[in-house]
Amino acid sequence: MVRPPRSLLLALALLPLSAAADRPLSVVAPWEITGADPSTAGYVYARMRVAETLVDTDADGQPAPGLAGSWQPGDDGLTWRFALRDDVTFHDGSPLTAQAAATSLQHAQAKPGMLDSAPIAAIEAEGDEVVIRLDSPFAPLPALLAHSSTLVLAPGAFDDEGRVTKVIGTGPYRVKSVAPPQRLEVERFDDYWGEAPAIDSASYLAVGRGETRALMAESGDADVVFTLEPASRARLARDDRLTLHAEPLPRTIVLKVNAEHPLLEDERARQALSLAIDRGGIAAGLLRNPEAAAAELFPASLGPWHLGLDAGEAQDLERARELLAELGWQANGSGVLERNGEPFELTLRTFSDRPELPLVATALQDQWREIGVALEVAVGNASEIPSGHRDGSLELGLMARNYGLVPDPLGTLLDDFGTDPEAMGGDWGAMGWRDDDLASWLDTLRQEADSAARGELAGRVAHRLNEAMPVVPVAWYQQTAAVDAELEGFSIDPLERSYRIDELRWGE
Amino acid sequence: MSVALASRATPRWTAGLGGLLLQRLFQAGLVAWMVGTLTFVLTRSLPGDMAYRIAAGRYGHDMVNTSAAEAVRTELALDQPALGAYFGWLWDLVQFDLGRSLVSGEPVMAELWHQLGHSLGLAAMAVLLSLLLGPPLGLIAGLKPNGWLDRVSEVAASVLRALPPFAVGLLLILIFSVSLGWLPAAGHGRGAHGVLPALTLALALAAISSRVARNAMADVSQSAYYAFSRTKGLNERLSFLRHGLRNAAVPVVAYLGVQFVYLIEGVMVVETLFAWPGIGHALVHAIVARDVPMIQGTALVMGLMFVALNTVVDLLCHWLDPRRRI
Amino acid sequence: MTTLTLHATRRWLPALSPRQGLGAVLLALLLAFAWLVPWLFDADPARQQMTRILQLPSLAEPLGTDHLGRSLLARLAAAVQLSFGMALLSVASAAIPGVILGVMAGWRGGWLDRVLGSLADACLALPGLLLVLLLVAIAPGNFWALYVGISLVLWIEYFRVVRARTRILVASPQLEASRLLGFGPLALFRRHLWPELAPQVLTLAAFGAASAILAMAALGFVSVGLRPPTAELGLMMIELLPYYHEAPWAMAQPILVLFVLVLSLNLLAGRDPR
Amino acid sequence: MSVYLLQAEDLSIQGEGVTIAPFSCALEAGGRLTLLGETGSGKSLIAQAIMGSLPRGLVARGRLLIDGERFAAADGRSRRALWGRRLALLPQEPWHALDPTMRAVAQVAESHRHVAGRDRRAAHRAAWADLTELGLATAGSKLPGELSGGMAQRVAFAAASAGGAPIVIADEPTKGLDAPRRDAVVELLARTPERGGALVTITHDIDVARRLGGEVVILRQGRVVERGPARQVLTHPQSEYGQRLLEAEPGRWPRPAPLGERQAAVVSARGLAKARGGRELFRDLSLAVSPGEIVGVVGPSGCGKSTLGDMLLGMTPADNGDIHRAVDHRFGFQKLYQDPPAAFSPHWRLSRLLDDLVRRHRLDRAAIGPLMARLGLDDHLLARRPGEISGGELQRFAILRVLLLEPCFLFADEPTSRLDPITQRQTLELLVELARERRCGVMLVSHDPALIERICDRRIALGDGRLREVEPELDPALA
Repeated sequence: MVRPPRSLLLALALLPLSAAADRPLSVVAPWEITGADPSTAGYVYARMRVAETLVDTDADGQPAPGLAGSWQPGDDGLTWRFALRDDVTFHDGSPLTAQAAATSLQHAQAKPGMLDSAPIAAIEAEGDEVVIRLDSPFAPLPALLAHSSTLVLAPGAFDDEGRVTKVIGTGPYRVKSVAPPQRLEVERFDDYWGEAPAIDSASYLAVGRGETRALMAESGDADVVFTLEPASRARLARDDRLTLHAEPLPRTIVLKVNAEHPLLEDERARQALSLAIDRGGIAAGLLRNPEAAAAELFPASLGPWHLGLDAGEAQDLERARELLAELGWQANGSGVLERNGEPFELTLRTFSDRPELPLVATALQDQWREIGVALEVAVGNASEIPSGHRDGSLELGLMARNYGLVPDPLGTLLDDFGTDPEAMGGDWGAMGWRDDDLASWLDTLRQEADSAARGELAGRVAHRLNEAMPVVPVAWYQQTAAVDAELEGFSIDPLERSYRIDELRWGE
Repeated sequence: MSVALASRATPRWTAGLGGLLLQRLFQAGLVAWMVGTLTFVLTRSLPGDMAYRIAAGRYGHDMVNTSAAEAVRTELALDQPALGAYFGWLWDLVQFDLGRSLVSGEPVMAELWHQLGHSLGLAAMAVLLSLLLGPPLGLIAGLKPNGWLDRVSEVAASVLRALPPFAVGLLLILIFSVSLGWLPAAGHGRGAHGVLPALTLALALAAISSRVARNAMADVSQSAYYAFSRTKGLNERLSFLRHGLRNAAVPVVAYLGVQFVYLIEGVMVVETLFAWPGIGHALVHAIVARDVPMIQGTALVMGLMFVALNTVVDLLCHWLDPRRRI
Repeated sequence: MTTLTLHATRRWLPALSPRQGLGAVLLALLLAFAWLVPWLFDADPARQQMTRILQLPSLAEPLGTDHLGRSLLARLAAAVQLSFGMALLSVASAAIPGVILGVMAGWRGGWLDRVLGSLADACLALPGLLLVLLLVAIAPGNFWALYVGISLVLWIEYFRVVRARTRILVASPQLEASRLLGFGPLALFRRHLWPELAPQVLTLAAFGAASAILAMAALGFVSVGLRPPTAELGLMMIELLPYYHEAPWAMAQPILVLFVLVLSLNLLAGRDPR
Repeated sequence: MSVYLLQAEDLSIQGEGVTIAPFSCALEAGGRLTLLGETGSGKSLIAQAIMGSLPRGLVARGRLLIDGERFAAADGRSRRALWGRRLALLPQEPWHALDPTMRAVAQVAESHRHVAGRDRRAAHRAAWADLTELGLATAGSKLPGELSGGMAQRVAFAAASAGGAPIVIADEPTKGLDAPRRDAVVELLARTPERGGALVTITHDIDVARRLGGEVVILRQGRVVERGPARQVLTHPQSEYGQRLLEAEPGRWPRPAPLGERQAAVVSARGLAKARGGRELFRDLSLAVSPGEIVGVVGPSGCGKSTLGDMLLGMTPADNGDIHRAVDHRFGFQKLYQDPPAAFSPHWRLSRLLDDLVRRHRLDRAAIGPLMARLGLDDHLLARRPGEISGGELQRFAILRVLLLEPCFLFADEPTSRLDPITQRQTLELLVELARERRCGVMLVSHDPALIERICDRRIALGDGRLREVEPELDPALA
């Protein structure tokens, strides 16, 4: 593969820096590469800056121009026009045209992904613009186009059945080699439209165990390690060869409650369960991060959606016992509540892809035992929660819901609660619960463009969810990273969209 | 007085080989059928909705939802009747077509080749290391039964048997990569990456093989022929090499075949701990994600690999111990 | 000489050697620890104190607390009870069929020997790990199914050892003489076969028990078969693994208990009679 | 250089439960010394003391002079350099002393190569030459497992003497061999002194001592009872023990009381035939054993003596011919074994084994006491395990065990071939008396024709495929 002469001069010019530049960067994170298709492994290629989306996000997580320079909805809100940049080339040298972007998005829409939650009628290319026609107005559309399942790939990346055979994106790095499920190697793409990255090549390694990731950071095998176990964070902080970074994430550990279940249909029962949770103990003892205690669904980083409630007040065992007594529950001999012969017994489903979930479940088990609730914890596969929602067999589900999948939480909320009062709730949202006010507020938010009005509506939605507790918040997440002290310019993307490795450089 | 070379009463080591290989071939066929059927029946009776599980495997736990599950169900036609699917699979098996993985869409054989290659490399290095560590220590301990070395190696074997592989692995990482920095902690790529995982496996295997070697050597060193080899004039070294080693090697090599049972379990843990792209690690994900063709393919290949390894062990025993050829 | 030899073993097992005596004492101490602790300390293995996690062993908490502030003493005792029970089940479900089939194959020989032999070879080729993973998936959270699954592969070791020994003994004059004297198969097994097989079978049992518990730990390591809040030796090792740097003594306890178990069963098995 | 090849001065051995009184001897070139005594008399310990290979826990004292070089008996290690070169030991039971996984010729060649120092090809040729000379040309490339006792003995001898050691010590060279092979081994051993070497032989067989000649030393419980030239010691022994030892030779046993008239046979067979491994053992053999009668079967090893006995007991099927047994007695057909410890489970005390028998057949315990007294077994033996009592006592215990079931037929398969002469005589006399008293038919198998001739009522000789009814008055020359 002969390198074009222009980049040869460029390489010569950077010769003195090349010694530092060509030291490879090794990135380690827990998530495996399941394939080449953006719908299944798009997040790795986005984070390693191999492929990009039409819409990008700025420092505080709001939508910003990406491959699309600018966009605006039509006056009826049904047709959106995205004007593409004209100086972008794919890794295989072909230019980024509106037609290429449209075909890539059409492939993405055919597969399960973020575009399913928008009422998209058609995606076409007109001149140098991508035109998306909707069946009904949908304000957060640009936010959806920032999701990694909508990465724009070159036509050459797809085979005739629409399967992605080779990831040909537009990012600052190009795929050098990929060995699923663990290893991806990328190298600098010289004809990148944006600012050329300082580091020449980088590698991504998926390491499942937290202990191993921490040890790789300590032994210098990995330059950047993401998602550190709470236990090893304290140790790494003391290591002077590493700098530790932590950013709150819009991901919350929540309890999905089946509001049709005879024991849980009354709001007071749900409130009682929430009041019995020692959120401070879980955050400090298990997650080793006291601020992670979540009295409400949305963290501070989500602006208007955040109510600012104090986690300490959210715990009140006496109030919880009173509420349950009001509902007619008395303690039987073995300390478990009973009502006309039926014990207060529930099964909670969780999964171990995120190692802290079974721990939090065990903590809840003991804390609810204090108020007489017998909880059976079943650690299984993540898919058991949506399948339990569908066949109604789910009673309680402990999960980590990401309200920042796209820059605007509305996208996720529409999925989780819905706007049609008759069919509210979603796989990862409410179950068997309805609230006409909430449905109408969400519906107006869908069309409302003015930010002040959206802010006021967001506050009302947050308050109602906090009272009705269809989904009980427990703790917020933090993205942590241990970085080699010699690296400069590292920062954490609060929406976990990119590792920002193109902004890194080796210090002198 | 010319010495006519007497007719070979004890045939060269290749005698009786045909029968042994035929028997192993038959066993391979039996294993292939048993493994296939058993995994088929077991995977069919797994609880939980397969479509959801495969969707979770593909799209990650954030994105799995009912629409994804339905898409997977239609795509893979999961509602096929059981018997039809079984014979279909059997027919494919006969043509050595293991089908495609439901999660990654790659042909199973390609995935297995990549992962099996790594696991086999790791297992081979582990067995080699264990043979360097275990039997020599066991043989020396066996020369002087109930000596201090014998007691120490027995307690050490019990310790290594009680230590879980991940504890041993962590200890090795702490020593060799964090504090000494000689070896990379995890991952794969260069040869050096495989040393620590292989050593972790080797220690567990060496614990057992050293005790087997010790017992074998204890028998040999107290036998009449060992004493006679000394009294007829051979020095200690020659007696050990010509008579001690070979007779003690037979049970040790025979035990190798059984050791692979422990190896597979150890490989699963070590591959997860050291992020090694092997078959144990892939098998766990395949079962969790209900990737049936992958499960069947892995089980089949592991079974046949096992039969192959046992055949090699049998050949080695056949060569080492002439008594088997009569 | 230990005074703990049970009468039942007197009739079945020849007297214990000093080495076996030490093993029996160690085992008895471990079992006493497991069954006396809940009786002496009324600590509940599942009670958590979020404010007092990973405390060093102190007078109040003789073995310290784990990552959820639970008393390690109570959990370890409960774990030993549960794990011993299941290791015993796993070893028995491997040893009993293994020994019976081994004796039958060794004694009868001929076609039965060949059939059982090829069955054993085929079972050995089954990846044991896969069976256990599938069994765990079929009966999630059910420890008993898991332990029996583990023994599906282990029975072959007993089978092979017993068959080899039985073949030699059946051809020896001692059995022929006893048969002429009118002793039935059971008496022959009890007087001639079992004392010869016992040391080897018990050694395999010792390693079998350890490998059953370690298999549980291996499965827990890849987060399969977890069932909070039950305390099980193998799973305790996994729960305390992330805190190996912060509280190494916590993770060391289940491993130490397993080591004492392996060593005592090993000593109890006695020296090989050869 | 003194004329003696081997000299021992006040050689004594101490250790747990073993004391050997000081013993001296001197062997010049061509000299022969035979240590004669029963098991436990310490004769093999003296040989091991000379070699320097005493087991741990036993200490030798005194001095040794080998080829003019002086050694302290206690320091065994110093004599290791002489092994194979100056001192050769022919071990007991040579079929165990050969490496089971190495061919016979290789085990001889390695002595030539590593002890005698020849190069590989020369050693190989020398080994084949030795084997051919010993008549083992065909057995050279066989494994020890495929060799007979006699062949193994000769291979061991070739391996031991390949180093050219002038002094050869043979430890029980004839144990377990039948008469013809025993004579061949004696002749083989005699070569060393004839070629100017020295031979020390350890045996319990008086006949072997007589044939070897030279000096004979009789040992009992570690003390020398009598010593002198073979002709004088083995014909007119002075010591009382020497005489008892001589009396133990079958030729001098008193004849048992005559049988009297024969009653109905307990077991009879007609037209028996059996072949093994393609070779026919015997054809159309008929015999009958009546109560109290002792029928002797003699023949070379491997001629099917044991197979015939097993057929009469019904444990081995006959190729053709039929066997008729006294039907009324289910457990009446018993067997005595050649190696007593092998017939017992080594893990249990004898008292427990007896209890099992009594409980199994609901016998009355009163019968045991007198029978034990009759067999010369005292009660404290019951508290021991089979491995912890002597071979003679264990064989008598086996007789006790069998007689408790009042058998009508007993097949004794070389019951005393591993016992010492005196115990052998004592055991067989007891067996014959009890068989007569209890009207129990006995078939006695032995490879010692003299023994069979002396105590059996009728004799059967197997061997060349035909049954020969031998005349009652067997010619002693054949002994």
